Amino acid sequence: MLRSLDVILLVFLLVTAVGVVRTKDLLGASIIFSAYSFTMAIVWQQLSAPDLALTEAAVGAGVTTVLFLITISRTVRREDE
Amino acid sequence: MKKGLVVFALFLLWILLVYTVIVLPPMGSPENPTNTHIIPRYLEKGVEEGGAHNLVTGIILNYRGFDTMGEVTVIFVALTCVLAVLGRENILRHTSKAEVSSVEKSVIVKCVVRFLAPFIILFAFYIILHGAESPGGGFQGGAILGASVIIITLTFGFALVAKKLSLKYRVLFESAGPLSFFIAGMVAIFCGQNFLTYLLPCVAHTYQDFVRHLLLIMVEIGIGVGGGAAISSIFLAMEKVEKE
Amino acid sequence: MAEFAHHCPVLMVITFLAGAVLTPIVSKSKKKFSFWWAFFVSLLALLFSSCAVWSLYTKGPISYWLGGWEPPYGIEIYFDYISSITFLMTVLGALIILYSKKYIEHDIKEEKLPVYYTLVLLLLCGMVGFSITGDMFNLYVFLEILSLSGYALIAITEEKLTAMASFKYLVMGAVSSMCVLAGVALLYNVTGTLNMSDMALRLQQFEPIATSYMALCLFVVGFCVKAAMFPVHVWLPDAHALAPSPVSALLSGLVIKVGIVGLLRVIYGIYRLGGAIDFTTVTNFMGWLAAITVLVGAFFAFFQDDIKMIFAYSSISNIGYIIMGISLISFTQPERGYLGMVGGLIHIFNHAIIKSTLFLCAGAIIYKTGFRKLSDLRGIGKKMPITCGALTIAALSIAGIPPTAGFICKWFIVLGAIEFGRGIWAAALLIGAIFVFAYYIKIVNAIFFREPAEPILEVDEAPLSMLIPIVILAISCLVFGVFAYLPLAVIKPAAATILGLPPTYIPPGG
Amino acid sequence: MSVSELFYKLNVNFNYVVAMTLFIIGLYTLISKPNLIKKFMGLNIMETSIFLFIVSSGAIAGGKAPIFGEGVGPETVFVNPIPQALILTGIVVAMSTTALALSLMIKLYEQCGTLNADKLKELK
Repeated sequence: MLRSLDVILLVFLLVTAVGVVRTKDLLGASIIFSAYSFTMAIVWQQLSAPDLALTEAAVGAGVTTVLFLITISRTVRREDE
Repeated sequence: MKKGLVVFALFLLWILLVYTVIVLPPMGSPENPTNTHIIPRYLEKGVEEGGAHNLVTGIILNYRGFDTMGEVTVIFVALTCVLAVLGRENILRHTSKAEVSSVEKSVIVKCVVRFLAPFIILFAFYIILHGAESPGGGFQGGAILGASVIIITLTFGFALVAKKLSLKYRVLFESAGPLSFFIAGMVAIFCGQNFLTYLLPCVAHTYQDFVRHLLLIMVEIGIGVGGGAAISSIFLAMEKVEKE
Repeated sequence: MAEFAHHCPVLMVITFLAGAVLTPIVSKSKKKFSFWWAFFVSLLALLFSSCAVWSLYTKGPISYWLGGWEPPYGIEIYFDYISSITFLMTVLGALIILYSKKYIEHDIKEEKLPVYYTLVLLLLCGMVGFSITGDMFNLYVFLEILSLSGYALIAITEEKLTAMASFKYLVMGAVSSMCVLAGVALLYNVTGTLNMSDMALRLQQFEPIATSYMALCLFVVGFCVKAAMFPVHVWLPDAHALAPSPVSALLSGLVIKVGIVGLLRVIYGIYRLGGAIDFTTVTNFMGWLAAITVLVGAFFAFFQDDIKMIFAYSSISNIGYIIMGISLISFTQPERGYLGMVGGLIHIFNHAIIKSTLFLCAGAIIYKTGFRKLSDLRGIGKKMPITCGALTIAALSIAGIPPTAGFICKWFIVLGAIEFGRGIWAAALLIGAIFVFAYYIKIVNAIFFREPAEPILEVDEAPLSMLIPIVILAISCLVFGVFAYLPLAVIKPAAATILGLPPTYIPPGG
Repeated sequence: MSVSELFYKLNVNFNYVVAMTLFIIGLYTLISKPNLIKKFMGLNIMETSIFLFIVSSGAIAGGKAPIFGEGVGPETVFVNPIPQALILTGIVVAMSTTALALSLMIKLYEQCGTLNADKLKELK
């Protein structure tokens, strides 16, 4: 049962990663990146690493995404600019 | 053409990498070299030797303390690098990008943040101080601390935060992480032990454990406060724009 | 005293670290004080490093257990012959900080002065930590510390192209750090340990050869990017030419050598010591690429007009020499690689001194005139005789003219390559040397034997704080060439131990 | 190895395979996308993929988080705490690299007015 949850999460990771690559709108891409980080946090909870899940949720999904958003707001929003 | 070549090369690399990882012993088996070599000692004596019920915290602070010193240094380096590239914010000259834009701030956001912010900060300190017993520790708490500063800045404006977290103290907080390791390490060297030893034989036997806890808590708080301050400063330096 | 020497390696790292962290605090009210503080810190570290090196050559390697935990459980600092490069780092660090005083005040805003000195100290901290640590993950952490501060130091001035140069370096550097981390991850999975010597022991016991081989390839790619070898050298010219001159001296003199130290640690400290995997295919490949690197660097340098660009391309060419020297290794007969190894190691040492001299001289000239094109600098030698004299000595050294320091290393590498049966590498090296000679003759000719151009008639000699490091370094270029046995006495036991021979090894025929 | 063995290996080491695939996806983004912000999203994906690999290599089926507290008996199986300690450091390093890269991008945009690598090459 848990194993299938793991597999679903890992496949979802791949999907979000491809989503980050394919999205032309950088704002959307960084939101998807945030989702990727959250999924990673859950994967780590599944691998019995609560410390990492906590850090990834705060740093990967929180701080890094905010830094990406600031940069996008100060520079360009479309990928080809 | 060029893109096709890149995709093809990466595909070959992918096959190579996948081959190198599937020949590894099955994941999750207790007989793997990663799970049999060093770990038994940590599981047996880690709590007693490391001084924390959470083995991860024990390893971070005690067995591999030098790595963690490098880690807090990396945050400090990142902060210094951002300052070197973009410069420090100045309340008189700068304001935030969010304030320049014409988007009205919602009352709901303000109310919610006003209500939640104290609890987030409290939670951050709980995570920092309770890291030895439960999941958490210095850096996790520091990241939450930094995140709380970020949401407060985004809701209540740049000037308030830059003034409240005045540079006079923030400069001290930013260096708290490496400095706390420096102090803990030098205490050990002056006691005749190796750098970053927490169990000091020069202290009377009954107090040894107490001194160790004191040092560990000091280092935890240093990492937390240092990380939080550095994240806030990075954020403020990146968010600032010149006033008209 | 022995007790104190035992602590010295870690104290070096700590001194730089604490010095860097305290710089913004001590210089909060008076920004210019940060120079004196940084200089004091670097002298203190120099004291510790000389003590550690002295202890190394009298009593053998220092193994220091951080926190008192024995090696596979805790982190070990292993101060061996490779780590004696820290002495070079601290000496050059102190000289370059002294040089920075006037140069940087002129180049960047006063409020950024503490940031500059903090970053320089952190860069030195990272390099020293990288060279002394005996733990793979710790190696990665220090690699990141030194790379990050290096990226930022390039972009510290407000000039237009610096951000782009720094960014290029950052992208390639980040990928190479990733490769190193991936290598550490694979090796950790195979061996279950992070300590280098323990890893070497356990590498022979475990089956998946493919994984260990992949890890080796990832390490080699990662460290070769840091060292700027041929296909991945593209970041170096811009980054080293556009950085402020003292930073260029640090980057060219020391930071690219860190990649070499990493290669030595991984190939010789883990894989050769482990002895389970035949890595000569990889080292051969490295050697061929190094031969191409020598030619490419020398060739491009010939067509540059910007004086710092010439030196930057020449760095690429010299990295080729060093990597060629250290990749002359035979898996079964280690003594066959001895001469090449001696040449490679001694070239690490000499190139650091020579290239720092060159960049510091170029910096002094740019500081005084504001020009960096060779065509604008005609006849400068008559106006700045000391600086240009030092520049000439260093130029002759790097071209490998006999009484100077550059000769001895090329001699050893060529001998090693021929003895190893790699005549083509030796030929590449000699062709490269001819190019190098040609373009340094071009520089010397331009600065001494041409009529001064109009705008530089008013120029006079550089200030004393810049001349002192330049003169010291130029004199050492001569001294280590004339008295070549001084560095050789230090290098020979190092080369022998890296190859697994006894430290007192003497090759057949002397 | 035979096909069934290959599938068995792919199944038991699925985490590793996913990690390596993510590594390649990140590398692809870094190499082929012209936008610098996108490149760094790719780099972050690469970093997390290696973290996933290291943490997976310390996992034990049915293992608990390495925290000694209530409900822990002598026969409780714990996962390997070392990878977790390493990756904690790794996450911080990844964030630091990203922060530096993004601030460089802001400066680059102020100076050159674009974040497209192809256009930046032409500017030079």
